[in-house]
Amino acid sequence: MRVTLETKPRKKPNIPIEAESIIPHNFLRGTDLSVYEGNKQRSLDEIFFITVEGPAVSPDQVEVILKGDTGRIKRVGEYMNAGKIVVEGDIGMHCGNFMSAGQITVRGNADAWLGREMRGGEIVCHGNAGHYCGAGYRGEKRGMRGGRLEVLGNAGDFLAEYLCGGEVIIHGDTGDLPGVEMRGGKLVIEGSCTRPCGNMSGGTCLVFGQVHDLLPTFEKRERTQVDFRGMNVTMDTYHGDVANRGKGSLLVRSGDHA
Amino acid sequence: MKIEDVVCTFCGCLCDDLVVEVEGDMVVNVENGCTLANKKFMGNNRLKTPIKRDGGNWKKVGLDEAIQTAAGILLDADRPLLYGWSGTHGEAQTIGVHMAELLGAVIDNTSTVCHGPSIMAIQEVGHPGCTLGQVKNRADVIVYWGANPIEAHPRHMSRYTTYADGFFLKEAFRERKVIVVDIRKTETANIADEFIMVEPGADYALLSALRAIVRGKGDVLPRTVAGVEKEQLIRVADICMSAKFGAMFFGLGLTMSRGKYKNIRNAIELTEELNRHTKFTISPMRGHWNVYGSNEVFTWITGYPFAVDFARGIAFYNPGETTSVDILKRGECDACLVVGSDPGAHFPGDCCRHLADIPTIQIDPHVNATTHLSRLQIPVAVTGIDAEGTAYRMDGVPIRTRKVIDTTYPSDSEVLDKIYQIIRKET
Amino acid sequence: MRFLLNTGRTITQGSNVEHKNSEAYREEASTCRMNPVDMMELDIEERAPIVVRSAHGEIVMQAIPDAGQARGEVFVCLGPYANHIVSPETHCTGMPDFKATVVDIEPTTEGVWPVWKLMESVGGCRYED
Amino acid sequence: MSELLIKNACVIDPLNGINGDVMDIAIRDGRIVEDVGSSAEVIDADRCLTLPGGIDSHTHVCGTKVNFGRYMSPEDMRAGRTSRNGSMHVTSGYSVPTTFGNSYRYSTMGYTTLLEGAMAPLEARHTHEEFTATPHQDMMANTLFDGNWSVMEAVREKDVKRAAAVVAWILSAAKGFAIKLTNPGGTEAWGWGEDVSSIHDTVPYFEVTPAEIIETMIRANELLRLPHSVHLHCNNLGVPGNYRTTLDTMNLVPDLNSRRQSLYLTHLQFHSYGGTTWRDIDSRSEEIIRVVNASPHIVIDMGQIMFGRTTTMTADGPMEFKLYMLHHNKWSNHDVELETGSGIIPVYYSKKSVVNCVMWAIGLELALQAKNPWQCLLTTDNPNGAPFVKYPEIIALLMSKRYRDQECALLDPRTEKRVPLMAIDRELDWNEIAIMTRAGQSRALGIESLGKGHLAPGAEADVAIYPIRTTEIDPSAQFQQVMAGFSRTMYTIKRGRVVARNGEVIVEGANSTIWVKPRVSHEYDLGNDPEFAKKFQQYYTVRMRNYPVQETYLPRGVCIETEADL
Repeated sequence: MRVTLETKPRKKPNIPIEAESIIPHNFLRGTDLSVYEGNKQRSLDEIFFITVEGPAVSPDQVEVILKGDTGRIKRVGEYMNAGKIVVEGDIGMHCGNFMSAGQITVRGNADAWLGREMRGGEIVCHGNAGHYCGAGYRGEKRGMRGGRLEVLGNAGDFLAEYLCGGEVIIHGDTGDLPGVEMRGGKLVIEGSCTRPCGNMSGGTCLVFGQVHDLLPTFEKRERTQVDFRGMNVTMDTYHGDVANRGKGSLLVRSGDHA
Repeated sequence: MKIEDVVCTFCGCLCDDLVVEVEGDMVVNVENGCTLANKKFMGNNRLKTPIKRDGGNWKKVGLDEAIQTAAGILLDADRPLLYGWSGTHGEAQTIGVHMAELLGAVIDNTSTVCHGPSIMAIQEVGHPGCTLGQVKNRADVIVYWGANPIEAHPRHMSRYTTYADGFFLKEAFRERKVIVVDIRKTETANIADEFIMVEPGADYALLSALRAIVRGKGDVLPRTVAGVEKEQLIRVADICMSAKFGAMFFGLGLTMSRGKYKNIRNAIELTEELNRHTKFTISPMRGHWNVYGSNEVFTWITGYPFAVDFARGIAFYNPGETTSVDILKRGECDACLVVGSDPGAHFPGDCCRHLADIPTIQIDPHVNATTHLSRLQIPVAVTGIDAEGTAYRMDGVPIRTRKVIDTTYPSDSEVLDKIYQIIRKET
Repeated sequence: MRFLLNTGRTITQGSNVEHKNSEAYREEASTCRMNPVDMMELDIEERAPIVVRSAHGEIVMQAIPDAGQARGEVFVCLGPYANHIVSPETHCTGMPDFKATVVDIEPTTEGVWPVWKLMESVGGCRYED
Repeated sequence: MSELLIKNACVIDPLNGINGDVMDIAIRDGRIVEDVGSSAEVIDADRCLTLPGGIDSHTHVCGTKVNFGRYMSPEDMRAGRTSRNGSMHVTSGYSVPTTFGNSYRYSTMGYTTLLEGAMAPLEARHTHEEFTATPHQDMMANTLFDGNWSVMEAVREKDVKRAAAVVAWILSAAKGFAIKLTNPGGTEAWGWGEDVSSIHDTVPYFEVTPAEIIETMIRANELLRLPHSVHLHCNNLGVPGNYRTTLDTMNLVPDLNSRRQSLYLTHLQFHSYGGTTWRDIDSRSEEIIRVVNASPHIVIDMGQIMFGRTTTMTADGPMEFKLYMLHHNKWSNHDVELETGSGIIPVYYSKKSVVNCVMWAIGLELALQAKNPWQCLLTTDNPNGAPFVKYPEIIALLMSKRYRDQECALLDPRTEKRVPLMAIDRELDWNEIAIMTRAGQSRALGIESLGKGHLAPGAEADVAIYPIRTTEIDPSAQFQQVMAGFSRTMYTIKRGRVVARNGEVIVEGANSTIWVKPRVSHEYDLGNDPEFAKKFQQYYTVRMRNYPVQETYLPRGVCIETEADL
């Protein structure tokens, strides 16, 4: 089954839409779903032109396609457990929160908290991701716990904060403090970043671009070789964060940082 | 007539030992207050009546009309923002939160551009703190980090820290060591025993370094950190660890600079580490006299100290998403009620632009920058002068402010309750 | 010349916070404290008008020397003048970079605007008391 | 005049010796009366279990540290959210819900009166503000004196009357209900990062011992003729081997009052540990309860823990720091000048932890081994042992050996050797549960005479009707029904008005705050004592005149005035 949701023009296009109902599973029972536009509850067809093609008996046979002005639509794919979502353009905050299985593709940019507290499944964002990509929720000790989150562009600040498990791969650059409070899992930054892994206590972070302002509380260990896109790359290894009894590993491409 | 033990409603120190002399409905003299208190009590700059925009002009309107207009604007909105609250008493804040519940609004207080990051840090690691008297009576080491009390909290040092004699410190000024960390040499820095001049945006690294030293891992550190010699850091760590009772106070130098709440988190974790060696506490230097009260009231009603979004009926909190600056930046809200604060002066210009675009209502005794952005302003009594109510000091101690003169202005609670009652009928 | 703009409280700003239309408030809130050497390099006299420009706009202030200020850094008390050019970006923390705006400063012959004019420039409407 | 008639109620009212009689209850203007007119509103209880409104004699629901528990825990807040619904406000939170959340959840469980376990006098105004936002229960506040400088000075001078005078002035100023001692002496030592480890350690500078503080305060309490006894959180909470401290403490207690106990020991589960470290901790509930059984002048509450996530919060600052060192999670601490301290940390009690399993067993053992249910009241020290919403589960565990066995099978297998629980067959009956959840509390708190905890004519019409027919179910086997029944009343009636029905709160509340004002002679009124005033101004950071809580904070205050022997 393919469900296409194309946005209708809105009178107040800046007001966010909260659309946690948009997950493949829910469309098995039709399209009679509701979302919030600001403080008003709306039926799905007030916001979207909806087309449904083909049948499905289980959620993994459902593909949801979002088109149009989707940059303000939040929580798409929240608690998703099967199937596919494809966003043709940009997507709003909290896309894929708590997702446990299935696949989300964002062809444009994703706003903040992409894949927050993700448990499993896969998210691929072709554009840039905002702040707190693959991060946790306020006050919660554990962030993303599983799955795979890949961003082909850049990511913002606080990337993979509280990462506990799974894998986050950023092809471009990131902002400040990627991997801050990281406890487990794997974070790969192919571009440059600032102050990686502050207060990390576990897990592994690899940076292939430049590191700016490396924190003083990382203990340098011996160099190591890793495979990066088929090349053998020499990496400086750091252990930390010693400010916090940390047992994490930060690997930075040799020679690229002062 | 002289009134004693008056509570000053300016900053988070909430000094309650002012002596205010009143003649008729005028305050003619203030004793014990700082410059800020004197100016506040002696001010005579009130907006006289409610005012309403009529195209490009302003006109005076009656209170009832103003209240009807305000309620109408809020009821029409799909994403109203209720902002401010730190400059009013707890009873008014309570009505504000209940109003937000009914409206499905976002309610936020000035923490958002002040100590919001401190709250976010506390939500990650907690807060080893104490009341100010505990510091006054016991602390032999005081740290001001990114804070400048001489300008922002003029009596903080004389009432609670550096100059305040306490039970276990009979000659405080001699017996206490003061450490100041800042990016510039402020007046406060001038009186410090140790002044650490940190590079802008490098507090986080410096705090991590101190934590490492306290943990016995100083050997990992390079010779200088953030422009500071390692020797000085070791010396400062040593002063802190050998304190009998240390008290750190931090200000906007940590909350507003790069890394934001992660700086505070690091400072709190340093404090926790120090507690393995001695007694150490940490406290934010809260700005508005009742900003902490707004956090308290919001919390017991909604569960969250600021930035609460009721759009979906339940309370949702996520700074960066439900905070005022972000909502204004993204042009989300379609009406705004401002109570007891001045976003026109204290928000980035681009946020002010959106406030001017939408119907903004202000409830405030004075003409301020936000007045020019508003469609409607309702003047009210000033809590602590012609209205009374509850306030929470920066350390959480609740104090009832006094009313020292009588005027005809309604209080914030009275105006808000009238708006609330209309909203209640309509929802 | 490039500077890092820092903002914070001052006692004069606090004293006039309920008199925002006043001359005293205008003067304090639009005063830019600079390292004297930086002022000399830019050939700025004490209290001379300067234009402070960021990626978010520009504003006219007056400069005064402050030896406590590091070179390359300037301080303006928090208020509508400094905020006029501060970015609303909060890094999703709710808090803008009030203490770290990159600005260019140069001398100017323009005058400092009153608060109402600043507010009019973002779409407001002046109220005179 | 409003009248209500509850027909066909299966009443258990231990204070009046009624045990399962089916009868009618008549209510007029908020009080139980002999009968009402024919126009009274009628509720058919349909032979369901009808009890006096529940009373929680030790819970943390309002005030500075509770609110800080909320403030620091957005992750807890999102665990239990409801939206505005009729007269119900929005609620958030699981282990530290918002005030309305607490109030509604207690109300739907049939609870109508709560004692806040700890209020620092300096911050009393905050507690009272939250009381008015907890609208469906009458509220009281234990007032903290454990580290009070004036009290310790009086103790040092061996001046019981002076200590009583301090209590009288502060209780009246704070609008508090009773004397609470939390780790007496320890909270002052914590001002220097230290603690006391036995009741005979001396407090730094003040040179008094916890034992002296406790004894003096028990005597001062009776001099003031307070309704409740001293309410004690013993030293060494949560420390392996602490049962000795607890036994030492119980041995101190004189029997001074014929109407009620002379000492209330709270959350005794946390104080009944044997062993020397967390590795060899075991249950000493038998030793503890033997002394309780032999000491009618002592009342305890369980402080049961239940498995799962919760938040611990107490005035016992040093204990929370120790817990923090163990868990290394979040830690908040808040010392209050001249008075007390407090700490908060989140915890997770796990069946995989043998320590937690032993703790769980101890709470139940205390209740099952206490001969007299009037001496052992049901609490979790909410939220320290567990959120109060777990009470129905605890009731079911106490009433069913089968349920206990089922749960014990899931525990860490090392538990069995360390606790006597598995060998205890006793199952409590409905009457005992009624005592442990209302009648016993009322008597222990000394609020029987206000009409609390019973249903005789003249009593406050606080009534809970549960969807349980005691004659038709066997709690030993049908413990699921017991749990479900106690989770949700059919009707909760507060002061003659139906406030909750089938799990939903249906009206805005209007509670009372009960506080105590001992009347003392001029000589012992510290308001007239220049020395007290001088020290106050020197060492507090609040002026003496701004310290007392104004009556405006108690819109429906009920003041118990006592005639002190001073």
